[in-house]
Amino acid sequence: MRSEIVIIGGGIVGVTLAYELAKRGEQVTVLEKKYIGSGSTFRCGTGIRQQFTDEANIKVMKRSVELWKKYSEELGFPFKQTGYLFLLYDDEEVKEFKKNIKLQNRLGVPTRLITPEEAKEIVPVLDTSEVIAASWNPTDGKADPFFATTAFAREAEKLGAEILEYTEAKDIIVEEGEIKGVKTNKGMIETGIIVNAANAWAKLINAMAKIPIKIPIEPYKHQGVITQPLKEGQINPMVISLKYNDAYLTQTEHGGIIGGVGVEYGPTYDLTPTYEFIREVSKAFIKIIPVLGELLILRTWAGFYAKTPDSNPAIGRIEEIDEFYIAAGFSGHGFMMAPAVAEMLADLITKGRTDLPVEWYDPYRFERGELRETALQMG
Amino acid sequence: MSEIPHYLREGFITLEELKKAIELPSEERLRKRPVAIPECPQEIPCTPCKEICPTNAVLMENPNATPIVDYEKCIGCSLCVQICPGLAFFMIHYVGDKARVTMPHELLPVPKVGEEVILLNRVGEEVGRGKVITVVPRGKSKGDTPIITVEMPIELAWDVRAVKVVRE
Amino acid sequence: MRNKKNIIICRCNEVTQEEIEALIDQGVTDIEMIKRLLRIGMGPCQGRTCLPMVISILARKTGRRPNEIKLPATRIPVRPVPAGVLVGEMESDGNEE
Amino acid sequence: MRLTEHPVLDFQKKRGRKITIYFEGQPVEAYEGETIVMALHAAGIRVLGYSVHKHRPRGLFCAIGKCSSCLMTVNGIPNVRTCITLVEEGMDIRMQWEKPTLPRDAKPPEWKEAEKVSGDIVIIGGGPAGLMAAVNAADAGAKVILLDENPMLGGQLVKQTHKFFGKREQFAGVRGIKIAEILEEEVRKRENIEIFLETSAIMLLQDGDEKLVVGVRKNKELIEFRGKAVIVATGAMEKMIPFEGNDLPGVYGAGAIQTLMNTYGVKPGDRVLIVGAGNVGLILAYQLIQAGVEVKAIVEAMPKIGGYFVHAAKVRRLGVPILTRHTILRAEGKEKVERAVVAQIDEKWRPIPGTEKVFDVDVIALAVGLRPSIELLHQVGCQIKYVPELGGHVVIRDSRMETTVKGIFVAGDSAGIEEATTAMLEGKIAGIAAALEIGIAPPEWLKEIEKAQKELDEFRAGPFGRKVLEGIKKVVVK
Repeated sequence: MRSEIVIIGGGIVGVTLAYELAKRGEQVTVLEKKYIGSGSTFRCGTGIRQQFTDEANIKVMKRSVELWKKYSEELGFPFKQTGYLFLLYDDEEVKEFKKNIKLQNRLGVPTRLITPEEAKEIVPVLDTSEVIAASWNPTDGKADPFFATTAFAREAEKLGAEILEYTEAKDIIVEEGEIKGVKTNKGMIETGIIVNAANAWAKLINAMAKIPIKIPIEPYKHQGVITQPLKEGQINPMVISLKYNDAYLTQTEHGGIIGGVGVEYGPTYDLTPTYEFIREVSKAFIKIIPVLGELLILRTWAGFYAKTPDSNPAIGRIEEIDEFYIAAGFSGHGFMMAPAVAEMLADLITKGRTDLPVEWYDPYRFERGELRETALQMG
Repeated sequence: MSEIPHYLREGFITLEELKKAIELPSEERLRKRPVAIPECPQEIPCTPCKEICPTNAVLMENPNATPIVDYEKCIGCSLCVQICPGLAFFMIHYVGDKARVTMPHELLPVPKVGEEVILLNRVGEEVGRGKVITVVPRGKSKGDTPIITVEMPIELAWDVRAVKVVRE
Repeated sequence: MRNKKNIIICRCNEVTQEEIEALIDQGVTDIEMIKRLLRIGMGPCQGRTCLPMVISILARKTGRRPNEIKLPATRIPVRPVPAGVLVGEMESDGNEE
Repeated sequence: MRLTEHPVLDFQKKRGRKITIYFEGQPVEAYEGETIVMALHAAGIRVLGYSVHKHRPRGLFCAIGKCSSCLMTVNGIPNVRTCITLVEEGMDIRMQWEKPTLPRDAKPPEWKEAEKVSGDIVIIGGGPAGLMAAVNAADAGAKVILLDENPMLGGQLVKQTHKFFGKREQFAGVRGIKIAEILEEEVRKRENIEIFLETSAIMLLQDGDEKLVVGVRKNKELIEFRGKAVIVATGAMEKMIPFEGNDLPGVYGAGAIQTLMNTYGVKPGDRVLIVGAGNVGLILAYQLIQAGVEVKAIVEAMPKIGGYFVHAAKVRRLGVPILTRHTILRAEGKEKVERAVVAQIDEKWRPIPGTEKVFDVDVIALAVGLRPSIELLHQVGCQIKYVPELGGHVVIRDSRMETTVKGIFVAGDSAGIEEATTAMLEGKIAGIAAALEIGIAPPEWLKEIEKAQKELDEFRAGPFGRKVLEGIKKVVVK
């Protein structure tokens, strides 16, 4: 078979990109070695935030939120702007966040510093006894990774995209610097354009194409947890505590409390959930909301943060191979960024340019030793 | 489908099926003294009847074989009735125009000697009345199962396998 | 003869046989997708009651053998535990003042 | 209603102190040592709450803390599994109508390190397999840790009032409840066996060279058990089948009914229909009659009785019909079971119109088979395989019961549904094999393994064992 563009990786980035490309009239095929979303997307923490600390990420996330809103309405999946609430415990933290808020405000993100009392109004079950302030942006939000991904995939297919599940890229055929096709477990697909959207497995795809530059993306195990369902609406925003092990938590559509902490292992492809995590996440949850101690933990699971040295993804074209693109290494932000990344990359592929600050994510920056300011890696 | 024996479709064994499974004792033998009758036509891994028999009257080639009683060796001691986990052993003794059937009884109340009880056949139908003539209570039974001997008309001997105790 | 709307397969999330079969008829035959779409096996019983029934419905409707359907992963904890117990909280009656 | 007399069991002696608990504010009599659900059931309370979306009434189902049917709010704490939570004086028990809300305030948590217990071999499950594994591993020289989530040892044996089959040295002719007592005594008299009851294993992990079993005692305390080997003997779970109204209170698993009447002396109902004529269904029918409950019928979808004929004969002669080639169509009733509708089925398992029969019953007992509880084994990464002859998904293992994860052994129903007798033999093999593998047992113990293997072969030589052997062939490597 033949396809103009082949996207390797059927996670949120792969399917939103397929959707954007299909909308632009491109003929595109997505290869997914298991089922869509199975890699990291369905394992993510569901949060979508604009509270970053650098201009590029704030701009990209602002656009992403606009797109999340637009597409959730158009395609009919749940996305809610329930806000992100960063709990702050000392003056140092407050000072840092004030600086961030200023930047965010300048770029049109309405974050503000609020009092512990105001925080408790937003989430009444919070223990604010140690909290001195909170950074609150009501326009941040969350979406259901499962319904979002399947909605984008279905819509992409309607527009003519092919999504091949249980189809694994085994090799990439490059002749004289030109892409000829992808070998899969189900046969050969001829193509001239490949997008590496394999995130945690991106380095394997890069190796298949023998790209001549170093793009350090390594898989790190991160875990998530969910509790028994509670009546909806009790913990609406994503609540974050950097003090308590970078914990994040929120309530899902189904009523369970979902979240995680910064317990990280890697680089590794092992996804065994750990005892350490389940204890650390319980500790953090109870510190933030003591009554969560009574809640039953139903499940934990693990997924990958595909990390780069500066926690910013590598997005762009690899010049030496005609035509090879990469959008990987999201370091835990793939889900939230996906719609903006898809738009940015679709424009890049079809028009050769984009209005979004793609240069920030330049895949050559590692080779050149020009790391970015480390992105705030957080749920 | 036709290979399924009737007793596995219905959950009880007919006299004809029983006769195919074991040879029944002669009338002469039935009159001599009580004799053990196993109603155990299916191969299951079970051997207590063979192990407990004081005269090695219960024959079993291997632990899964069905028990065959050597009626000449059987002394009518009732230990097999007491121990059998499947409650599948009975004893029959013809005395005059009556038959005495010994059977396990793991229900409450346990009848008393001399008490009149309702006789039940293999499908629980009431087929007559009989008189309890001996009771081995649970405490004295080698298998923790009370056993009772009930006297009844001789023609019911091969039908009755349980009793119902009715008290006002 | 049977009203499949009234046959509960997953008690925790109240999923009926009708809903499962309708989804399979739509072409969703991956147990992982069925699980996520209907939230089967994601309740407090952790799939103990429903998953075997889902596997057999799926096998029957797709003509697959049950051993071709991969059992979804078993995650820790294998039975629900209060978060407070996991941190080694002291024995207490919980939230009573 | 509570049972006062029983042909085999004595409840008067077993019952604890009489106390009062409160259901929706109304006092309910209870006895210390029984679970909340048992006390409620004895008082005639069948409906424990309502489902959150469709508001269907919810009642007891598994009675062993595995399904989610009995969740209630106890002393203000939502989603308590009332089937495994013991009553306490003055307990406030409430039905749940919707997903619970969080209370506003809670005590700040107090941190405590988990209790740590180490041994050579950790055995999970104190049923026939686990107990025999413990006794043999201990005799072979190992320091054994034995945990079970129930308040008593014996597993399902404690509910089995019938006598066991097999050879007399394997306890044939002895009642299950008695076997439990004998094995418990054996375990308790060995000083190198440490017992943890009411302790659930919530995860099984590799921890360096050791295995870590994380346990929770009484749903309150975290305990870390470490050993060089682990034997998983977690038994089985009852299967559920789809039919209309299958979630109506009064549709109970056979095991739940046995727990009600044989463990706690609570009458499950007055009139029962049993689904399934395997050994569990047949034995249950007999036990119900012993408890003074009327059994209206046993329905069985197969064309023949699946259990032992002798068990069938026992209930037939007491007047219980067994309807082969019949299935349950629906459970009817407003808040709880009032009727059961069954029908004959054709060769393609389709109900034949016009053959419906209605039984006025207040309990429908499901005895449609068991499946191995493999959660811990699956979670730790043992290879599994679907083997219908063994009841569903089981782990791959070798002839000494070691799984594909070195140092993790399996025995009993969790290795494949069979009998208590085979569970005991497998337990013995696993116990010794584990002690040999970690270098504690002297090599002459091998002979004991061989002996137990021979006994297993003998037990499985009949028509019933043949099916199991077919299954075992598919999962035993080497």
